[in-house]
Amino acid sequence: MLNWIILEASSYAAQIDNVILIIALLGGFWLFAAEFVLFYFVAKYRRSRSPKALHITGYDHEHNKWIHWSHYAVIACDIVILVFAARAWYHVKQSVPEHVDEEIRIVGHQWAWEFVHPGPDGKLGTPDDIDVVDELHVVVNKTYKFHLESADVLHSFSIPRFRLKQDAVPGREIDGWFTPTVAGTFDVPCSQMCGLGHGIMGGRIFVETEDEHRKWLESATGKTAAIPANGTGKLASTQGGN
Amino acid sequence: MAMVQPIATRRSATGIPTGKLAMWWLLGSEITIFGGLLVSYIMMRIMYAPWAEAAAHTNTLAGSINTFVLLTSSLFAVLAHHAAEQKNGKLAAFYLWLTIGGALTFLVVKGLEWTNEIRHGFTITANSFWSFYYTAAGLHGLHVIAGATAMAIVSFDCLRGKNLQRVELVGIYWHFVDIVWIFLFPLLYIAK
Amino acid sequence: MSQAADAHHGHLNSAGEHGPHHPVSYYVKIWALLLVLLVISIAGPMLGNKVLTLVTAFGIAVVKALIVAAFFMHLNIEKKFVWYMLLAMLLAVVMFFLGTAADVMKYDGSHWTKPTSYLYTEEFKKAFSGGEEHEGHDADEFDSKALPNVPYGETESHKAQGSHKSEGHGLPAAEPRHGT
Amino acid sequence: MTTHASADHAHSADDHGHHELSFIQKYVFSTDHKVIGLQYFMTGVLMGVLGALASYVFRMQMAFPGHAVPGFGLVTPQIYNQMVTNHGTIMIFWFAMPVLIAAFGNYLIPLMIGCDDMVFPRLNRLSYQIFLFSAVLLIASFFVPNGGFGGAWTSYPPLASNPIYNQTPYGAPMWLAAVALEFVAFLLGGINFITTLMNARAPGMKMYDIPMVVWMIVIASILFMASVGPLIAGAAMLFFDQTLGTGFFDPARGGDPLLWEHLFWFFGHPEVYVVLLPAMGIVAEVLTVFARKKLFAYRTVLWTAVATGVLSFFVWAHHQFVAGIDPRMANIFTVTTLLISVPITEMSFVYIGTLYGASIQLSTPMLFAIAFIVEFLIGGVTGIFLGASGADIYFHDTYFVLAHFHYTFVPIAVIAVFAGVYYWFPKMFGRYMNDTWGRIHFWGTAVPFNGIFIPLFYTGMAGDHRRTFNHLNFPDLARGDLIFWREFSTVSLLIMLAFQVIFFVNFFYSMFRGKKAPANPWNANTFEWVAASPPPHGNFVTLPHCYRGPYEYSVPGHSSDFWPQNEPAPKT
Repeated sequence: MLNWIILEASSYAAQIDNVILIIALLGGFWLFAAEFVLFYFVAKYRRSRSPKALHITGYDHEHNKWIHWSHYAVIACDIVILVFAARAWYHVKQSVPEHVDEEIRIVGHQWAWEFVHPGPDGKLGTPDDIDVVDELHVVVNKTYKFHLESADVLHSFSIPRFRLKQDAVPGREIDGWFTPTVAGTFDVPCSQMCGLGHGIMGGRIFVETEDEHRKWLESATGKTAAIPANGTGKLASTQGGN
Repeated sequence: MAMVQPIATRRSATGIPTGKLAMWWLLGSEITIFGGLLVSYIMMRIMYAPWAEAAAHTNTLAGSINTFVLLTSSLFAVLAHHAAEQKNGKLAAFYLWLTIGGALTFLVVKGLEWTNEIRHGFTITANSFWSFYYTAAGLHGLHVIAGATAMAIVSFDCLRGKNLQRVELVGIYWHFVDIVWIFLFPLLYIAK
Repeated sequence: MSQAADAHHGHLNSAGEHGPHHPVSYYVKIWALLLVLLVISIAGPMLGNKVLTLVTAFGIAVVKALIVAAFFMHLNIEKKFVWYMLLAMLLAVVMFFLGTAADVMKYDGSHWTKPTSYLYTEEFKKAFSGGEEHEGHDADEFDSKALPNVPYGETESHKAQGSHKSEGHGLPAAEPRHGT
Repeated sequence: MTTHASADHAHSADDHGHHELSFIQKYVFSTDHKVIGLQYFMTGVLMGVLGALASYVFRMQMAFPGHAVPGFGLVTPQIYNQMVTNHGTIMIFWFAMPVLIAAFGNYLIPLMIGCDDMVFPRLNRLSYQIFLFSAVLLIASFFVPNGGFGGAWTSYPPLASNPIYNQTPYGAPMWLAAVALEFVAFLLGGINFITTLMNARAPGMKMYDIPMVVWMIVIASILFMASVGPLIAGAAMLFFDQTLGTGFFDPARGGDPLLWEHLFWFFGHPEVYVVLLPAMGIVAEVLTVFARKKLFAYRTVLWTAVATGVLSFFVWAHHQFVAGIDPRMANIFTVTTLLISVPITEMSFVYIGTLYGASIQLSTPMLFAIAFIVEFLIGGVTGIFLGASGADIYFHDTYFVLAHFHYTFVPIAVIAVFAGVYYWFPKMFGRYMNDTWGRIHFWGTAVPFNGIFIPLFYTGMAGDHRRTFNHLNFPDLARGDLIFWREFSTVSLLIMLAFQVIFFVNFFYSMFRGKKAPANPWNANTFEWVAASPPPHGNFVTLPHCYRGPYEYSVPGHSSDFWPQNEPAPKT
């Protein structure tokens, strides 16, 4: 639904947008239905047109059946919304795809993001890791698992184009994943109040093609990047990710 | 200015006297305050097993004495209410002052206990166990002081035989302070 | 039911008639019972058995609280409304516990972990087991400087079961505490 | 001074022995619930104006980033954070709660249950004095070195607990102390309201004869009392963190920032219902009087209010879906959040149902009451987006959230309050407020309000996130359409603020020179219209007896289309 305002750029962006669409449709229906009935009553029962009001207690079935039926329908809509929301939530937050191409570590600092790329060997925690401030370089259509931490206060790692948001809580390491589907550079704002520089704390994510990424790797590490041809290099040794 | 009591204070649609009803509601809100603090402490305490070593440095003897002192002062408070029921203002005031004595003993024992612990370096910023220890016991201590002052004020009215129903109200508040300590004692002192 | 019970007319408890007069000894007996329970709750944990400690210390605490509430606060003859109101407030606190425990009380959960809490626990043990060694020569003198203060964030995000080192930090970590 | 017991009916106001009180005793240290109600109202509205000025400042910065704000000067990040933080804090704690609960509660509860004052007049005065002190303390926190607290009204630690991070070593503890004092004031006030309704009802007033606004304010007080406890404990812990350097919320020392988030939002969500229910009550009163119609299904409204209150204790973590709580918990809270939308929907439908078969007179209070329902429905429906965990991943902390809660808070604290003021003004001051100026003020408030927040829904969906000092720092947000809608929203705010001047002029002018108003200007049923307007110190000449429910309008076969509660049933 939001594609026309902010283009989808990750694998699960469409699913989250669908949840928003369903809520918009169901909620919108009930909103306009209620508003219409309200304005209709206000117009129809103006004092000039109906000088005498009825005396309705509202306990008799004849009148409150309108309330009860619309009530049950609202509950039904809630259940539909719940199913879609829970599925999207499970897909994004509670599960990580089996095949993870690379892992990155993100540390939020007061007023900048620190991205630790796995470097040419594709494994995090090896000496060739590339630690960059406010610039995250990823390859399009690859699945990345991130480990999110904060070094001082609460921050929130958010990529609006991916529909991704996860608070970085100091003392915690939170895992999540994303798969960029559109090449380009997008904003990575911090969306949790973190002090004076909260407004200027904006990183950028560079979703590159294979060769652009290789060029960046070379410029970052100064050596020719020995990245396996098809980029499906051995799965990075995740350290006991659950 | 002599406060003329509005009629509202004398109505009791629910049958419970207004003063006691307000006291129950006050205790209801106090339950949530102490509840919030103790639940936070319990969660941390269960999570960090090593806090048991820190808790080992709490003085169980002092805690037990204080529990005994508060239980006894609760007895005096209920005897004061008992005397007030029989319209015996003087006896009620006497028991109230015994209760206040109990409160002061409690504070003295706590003062000694705390100075000893602080001297040993277990200050409020020593570690999170001690932060919770001083915050919880401190908040409880403030309530003990508030209860003692309330009882002192009520006891002066009692001597002149006025507002005897207030003895019961301040007694209920005092029993609540005792109950909070009944839960604080095992949480802070015994969970070693 | 809105009889204007006048609170000033001598004490009318909620049952409407004058409170049942218990002799003084009635309250002293309850007090004695509370003391016995207190002694048990102190003696119990000394036997060292974990379950016994829980039962005696906390079980008895609940019993004592109920005794004080019922007999000293005269809740046994109070209107039921007061019991329900106090219980509702207690349930609110329990509700808070249920919603919060999953996050605050655990070292890790679904897709998150608290590396700093693991470090804190280890440091705490060291700081305090060290404390035990002090036991020998001085009455548990505890050096409060050795308080466990584990700077987080730039720590290696390792967990108890194995870790990987990642060096090379672009940013100096902000000093997390009051300069301690 | 033992007062002799006397049967209530024979009691009359002059029995109070009216010795003339000096101005100080009558107004500053008065224990009369009406004076205390007006004191709360004036302090609340004054603080509301402060909050509105703060919103003017940062809305100008949002629309024209970097430019000096006329009448204020350049907005630096620190000032921006302070303004945003204290706009939220003031508008909720020092404008919405005092005006909705304390002002209307104090003024109306004794009058509407047929009593002469609150059960604890001096406790009532004490609660106002603590509230006034907390307001002064909050304002003082602006003028200390490094200025006021700037870490959002939710004051999440470690930002709020460590001066190294928030750079406001004095502002943060003062802010926290002011909020804690305000809680104490409302606890004392709450006990007063609850006990007064429970015990001091007029004889014959059974449970279902109590007017809805009284019910709602007392249910709100109970909700507040049951939910604020953990936050008061949390405030003590945070205060020690800030001043003594303890480590309750500092992960390096075993603490957990999420503990504060849970403590805060466990209070936070019942708090928004604490503010909503009195507004629903005011709208119920105004709706029934100007529709000349019985409230549709009184018991349904009452029990849905209670159900909303109870459920509000199970939903709080929908504020923290992406804040690092365990994802599995989010599913539970999604279910409970969608569940709580059910009673509120039913209550809204019942209010719309009240207008069926009515005879609506569109006077100013009625316009505001209907506008409340219209706007609150939008607020309610947009809440579903945020309550559903799937959609909240994207919407959390964006302007969509901000637009949602302004679509609930502004109808509550602004539109419903105006409905109440225009409705009860004749009772408070014995004079009408000018109706034509009232309508101009209505259209000048309701329409620009939508102009402010509909665009913010759009910018929120486009990715604008909250509390950002300058959106142009983010290339994706420097789009032309977003810049336009931010300016549009600010201009709508300026128009809305301008129209409020009409209200204040009308309010203070009519207080002294408005058209005189009789005791029952709107032909309403409830007890407050039995008393003279403005009611004297003891409220009623003879304390009324209650014979029927408050909403017996247009009863077939009755002489007139309203039947006051205190009129004995005619002997058939």
